[in-house]
Amino acid sequence: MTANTLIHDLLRELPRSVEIFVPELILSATVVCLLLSRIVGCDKKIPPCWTAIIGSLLAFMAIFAQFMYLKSGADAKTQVVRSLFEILQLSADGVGTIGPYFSGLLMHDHFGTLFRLGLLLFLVLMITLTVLTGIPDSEDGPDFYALMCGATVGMLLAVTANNLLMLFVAVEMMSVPSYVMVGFLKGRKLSSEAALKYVVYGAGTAGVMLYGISLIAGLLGSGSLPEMGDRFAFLMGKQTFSLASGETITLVLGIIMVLVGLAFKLSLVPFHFWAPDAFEGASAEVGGFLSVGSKAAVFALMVRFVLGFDGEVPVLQSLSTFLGIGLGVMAVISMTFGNLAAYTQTNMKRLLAYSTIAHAGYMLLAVSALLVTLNAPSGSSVNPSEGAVHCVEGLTYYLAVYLFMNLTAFAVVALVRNETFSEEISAYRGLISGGPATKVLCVCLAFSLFSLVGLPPFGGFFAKVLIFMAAFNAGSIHWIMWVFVVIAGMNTAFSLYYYLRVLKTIFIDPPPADRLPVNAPSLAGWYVALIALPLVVLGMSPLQDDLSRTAQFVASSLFK
Amino acid sequence: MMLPMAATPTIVESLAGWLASWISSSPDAVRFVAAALHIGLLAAFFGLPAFAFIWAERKVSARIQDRLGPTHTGGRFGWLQSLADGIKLIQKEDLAPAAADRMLFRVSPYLVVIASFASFLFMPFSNGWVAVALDCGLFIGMAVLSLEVLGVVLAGYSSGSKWSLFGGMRETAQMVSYEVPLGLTAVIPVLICGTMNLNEICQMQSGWFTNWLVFHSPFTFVAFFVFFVVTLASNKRAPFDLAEAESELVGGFHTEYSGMRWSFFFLAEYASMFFVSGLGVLLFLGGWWTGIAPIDSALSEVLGGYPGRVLGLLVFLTKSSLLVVVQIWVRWTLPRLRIDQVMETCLKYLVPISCFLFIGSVMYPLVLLSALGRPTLLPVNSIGTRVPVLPPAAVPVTTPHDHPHDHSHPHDHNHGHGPGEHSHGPGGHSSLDRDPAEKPAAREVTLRGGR
Amino acid sequence: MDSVGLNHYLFVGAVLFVCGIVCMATKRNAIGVLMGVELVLNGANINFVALSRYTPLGLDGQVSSMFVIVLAAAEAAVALAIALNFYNNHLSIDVDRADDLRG
Amino acid sequence: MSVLVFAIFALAACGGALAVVLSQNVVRMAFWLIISLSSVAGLFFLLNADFVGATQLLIYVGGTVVLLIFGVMLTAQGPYVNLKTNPAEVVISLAIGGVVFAMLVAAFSGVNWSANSERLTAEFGTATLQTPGYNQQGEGSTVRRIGGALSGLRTESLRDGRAIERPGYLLPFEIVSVHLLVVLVGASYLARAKRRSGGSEPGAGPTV
Repeated sequence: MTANTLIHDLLRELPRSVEIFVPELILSATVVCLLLSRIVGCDKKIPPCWTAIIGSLLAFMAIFAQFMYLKSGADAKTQVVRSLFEILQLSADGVGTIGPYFSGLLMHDHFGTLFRLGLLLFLVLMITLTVLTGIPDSEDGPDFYALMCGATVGMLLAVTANNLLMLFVAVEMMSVPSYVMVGFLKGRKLSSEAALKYVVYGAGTAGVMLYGISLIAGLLGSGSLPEMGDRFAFLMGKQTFSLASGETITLVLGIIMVLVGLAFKLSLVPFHFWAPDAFEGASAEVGGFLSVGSKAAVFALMVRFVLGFDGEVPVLQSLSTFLGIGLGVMAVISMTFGNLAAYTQTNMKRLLAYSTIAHAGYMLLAVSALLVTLNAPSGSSVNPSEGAVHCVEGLTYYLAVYLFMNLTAFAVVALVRNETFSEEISAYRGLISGGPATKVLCVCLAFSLFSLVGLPPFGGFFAKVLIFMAAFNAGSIHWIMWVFVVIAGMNTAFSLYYYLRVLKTIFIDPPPADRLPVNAPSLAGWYVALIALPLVVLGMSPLQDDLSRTAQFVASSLFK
Repeated sequence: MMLPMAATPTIVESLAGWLASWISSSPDAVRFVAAALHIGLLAAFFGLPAFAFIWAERKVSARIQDRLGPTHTGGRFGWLQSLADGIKLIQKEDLAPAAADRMLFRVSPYLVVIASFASFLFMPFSNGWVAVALDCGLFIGMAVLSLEVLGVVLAGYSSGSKWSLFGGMRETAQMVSYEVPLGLTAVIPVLICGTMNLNEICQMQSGWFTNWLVFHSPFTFVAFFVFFVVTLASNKRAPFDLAEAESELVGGFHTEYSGMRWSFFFLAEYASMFFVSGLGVLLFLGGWWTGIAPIDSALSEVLGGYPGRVLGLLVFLTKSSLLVVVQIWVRWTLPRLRIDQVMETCLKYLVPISCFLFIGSVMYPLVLLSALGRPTLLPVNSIGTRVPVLPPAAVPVTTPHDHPHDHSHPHDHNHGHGPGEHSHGPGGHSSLDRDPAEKPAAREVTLRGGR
Repeated sequence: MDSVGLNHYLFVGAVLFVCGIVCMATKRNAIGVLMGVELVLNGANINFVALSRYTPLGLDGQVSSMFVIVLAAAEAAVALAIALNFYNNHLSIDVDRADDLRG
Repeated sequence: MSVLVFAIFALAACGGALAVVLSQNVVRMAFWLIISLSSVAGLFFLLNADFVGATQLLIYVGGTVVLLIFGVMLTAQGPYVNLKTNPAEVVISLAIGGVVFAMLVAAFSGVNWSANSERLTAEFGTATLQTPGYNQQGEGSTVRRIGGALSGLRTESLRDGRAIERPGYLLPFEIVSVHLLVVLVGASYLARAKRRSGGSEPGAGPTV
């Protein structure tokens, strides 16, 4: 073994890894460009938002090409996509073959690529929104977009992480910039308070998560996620699952600690307390960014983490049922708490924050069902891998719809704030009486809220149905899943009330006498209409079928 | 490539060997005694420079200001002045202000002294004469030295005086900022030598003085001076002594201290001056080598190299002391900067300059290599021919010859791989210049994890 | 105690971890809470390095702990900047006095 | 001998951590934190992790803690900030902490680490660091390996001449630098005063 062979090995693997990693690299380059442009002084000529938009669009195109390459297997139907392949020189060796890259630290597969695609699309939409609302002024623009791109790189790493170390690095990379983003309105008391709470508790739970990682990695002798199940099963040998054995209890403690860290990012009860404060203190744009981006990334990470314990050994089956039920309990508590607490809110952002807590609960139900189904004992009525595919499919679909519905809601809040200078629900009274663009905002907000409730013609309905179906099927393995589904269904009915209350304020209540008619800029109306359109489309068009098939395709690739 | 140094025993080991021939006891006990002796030796090295340099500071400052300085104590040059001062300071009452946080107030001078003393553990005084020989010697030496700031800050804070607090704050800001260019310039020799072991770095500068790293390239030449300036600042020496700044802050962080505790701060300061000067000498100025090849090579042969090492010790001490004298000279010549100027010097000038030097000294050998075919302007020396050494692998490495010193290793290393190879001790270094034809049969990097 | 083994190191790590948790729970001062976080991270780091010595985790443990040290420094820098910003707005860093956001 | 050294460092680390919890004064907490973290560095040296120990001293003790103390100084109103905590809260959190501690100790003392290590090594291969740290020849040994791992090369990960699945850490090493850049931008954004348009040139640096 000489140095030459080692370097040779490294160089043989590196080009493929870099090719897959191109979108992240583009984002990193965007960060550097943003900062350099300020040093050179051309941020006066080229506003930072343009640099950010161009960078994120390029990254989006790169990941789009990768995704299409994976999906179509290099023979895309449209000329545009094919020429995109050619420009980016995508090769079957690089993006075409799924598998770990960067020496096993990251994983390239359909699941991760779809999530990266969604996250980058979200970034593009988010930056456009900030341009419309003008929340970072031209002076602070480079900082804001650098933070946003930096956090997005962390999210992209999170959805591809394949190693416990990368899990921690990714969570840190997406959290630390978002702490600053929450406190971005640094002159405001509320903003700095929100940031302080977020950073203090966030750092604490990150520490707990790290301790859990050290326990797991030490016990299993490796940080590789897909190996965890094999190694644990090997260690346990013929033993059954019992909390009396040192190995089991160490592993369970470790897993719980890791899940604490992830649950904090997902604002699940009882780690939710930061969310309402952070969302209220931060600007609505940042709230939207956190509520969608970091949630999607952490859910992907959680799926990868729990899939590490995939295996057909009894001890793993008991372990994942145990974890699945634990997460299920957490899910129903979260959705119930979120919906109940949202009743009394008078601030729009705070209401949406509690609504995110509830929605995190719904999505966690899918993960819980996944765990229960995944290692179903042989002889049960459900085919484990088929059931698990449905769970992941539901989660993916839900997140895709959630992206649009939450983004619409937060965008409307931000745009209305620019006109009425208030985020209280009372300020929305009679908003429908405003100008044409304002009317569009109101209607789109109504769409988004209906979709959040899960009313039939909208995308949110199908998302909920997919998840509830998956959880219902899991019920045949353990009866408690049925209880969870019932509670979740009741929650959906509860939640109708507070969403409708907002809509009543907008559409029925008379506008306050001392307020001039609200005239949002027409560009804002177009933008919101654009992002609310998918909610309708995903509810009642062939695209709904397309997305669900894509989600299924992606999910099934996880279990090959 | 064999390193010439690797087998040289450290002082503790030679001491232990020497002791073992006198007393018959368990090896552990012998090592313990040897270590204790060594600590005593180090303490002497730690304390003596302080006394010498305090005296030197007085004499030099006096000469610069056209005075005589101490003349009476201990004879003609007043060379016992420091000792007299020390005795006086010991007798003084140990005061603590009423507003002080007593515990921290008392402890912080010790923190400073401990940090300063601990950094001497990693400094080789001559070839192999180092208390703890580590591969990351430079790194850890700087790490330990940077702990000094904690004592200063706590001293400033616990005194319960705003002047002290100001001094402590300034010191923190200054130290934390100057750590960056310090690290960047100190890493340049590491890059060139491919090791962080101070002993090895110095060993590579043997031969004529043109081999000293300061003459290695234009970039290292400048880097030495940047390094020197930065060490002035990180030692809070004038013109960067804002933490004391007696014209503004009375005495800065040590305003409230008196007696022994006060003198501890000075002991530590002068010892650190010696340490950073020694670091500069080791990194850039050829360490313990005289710079005249025949003398070194002649002396390193006889009597097991002991005369050579003793000479090396003397050379090292002389070089370092000269640098300390330059520090003193600078102090009494240049006016103090303002705090904002100090920060500006660091962040606006020294950091970019050291980044530039860092990049430059990376590019320089590459450019020369493509232009001249060799990585240095001067005739190829030990540094120029050096190749990166990879870590000892846990499995047999394939090098054409066996190593002369094959130290014990827990691994079983009998399984070779591929024909035409012969295994040897895993302590060997596999290096880049080995014949690539000898590499084992093609190996697939198997990375599992795909589902 | 015949000789030092892995469990002894893990014990020290657990002590640091628990002290950090308790510190985070009881301290009112934001910087005090951050000190608790540092203790927790160090508890994890002791685990990593000890495991790298005694288990097949090997070098991975040491490399992980290095990354942790670096990331913790970054996190502390941001936390401190936020705490200072909070102080500038509220003239206090008492976490319990951060109660403008309620509900 | 090594037991004695371990005992000293372990006691200092644990004692420091306990003192952090128990002391009521932020600056004293910082002092005890220094003691604790430096002793942790000592434990790292005992574990032959010389490079990690040095990093701990340089970045943690010399950087992070200094930063924390700096924060204490900038935010302290009185000379010494005393924290009074509600006794009931302290008791409750101590009880919870005690339970967690008991669980952790029970968990990992129930694990047969050495047997597990041997079995895992036999099954999956190893990267165990068996070489001594600073040995009789006076060589610390982890620097080059860590350097190699950070640049993506893993030399100790070879079993029977074949590379086993041990990650090189090129990616995190590079990507953390992006993270540090972003964090630096964020922290400096929060720290700097808002520039007034048309105002005078920003003040010449910080005035302490």
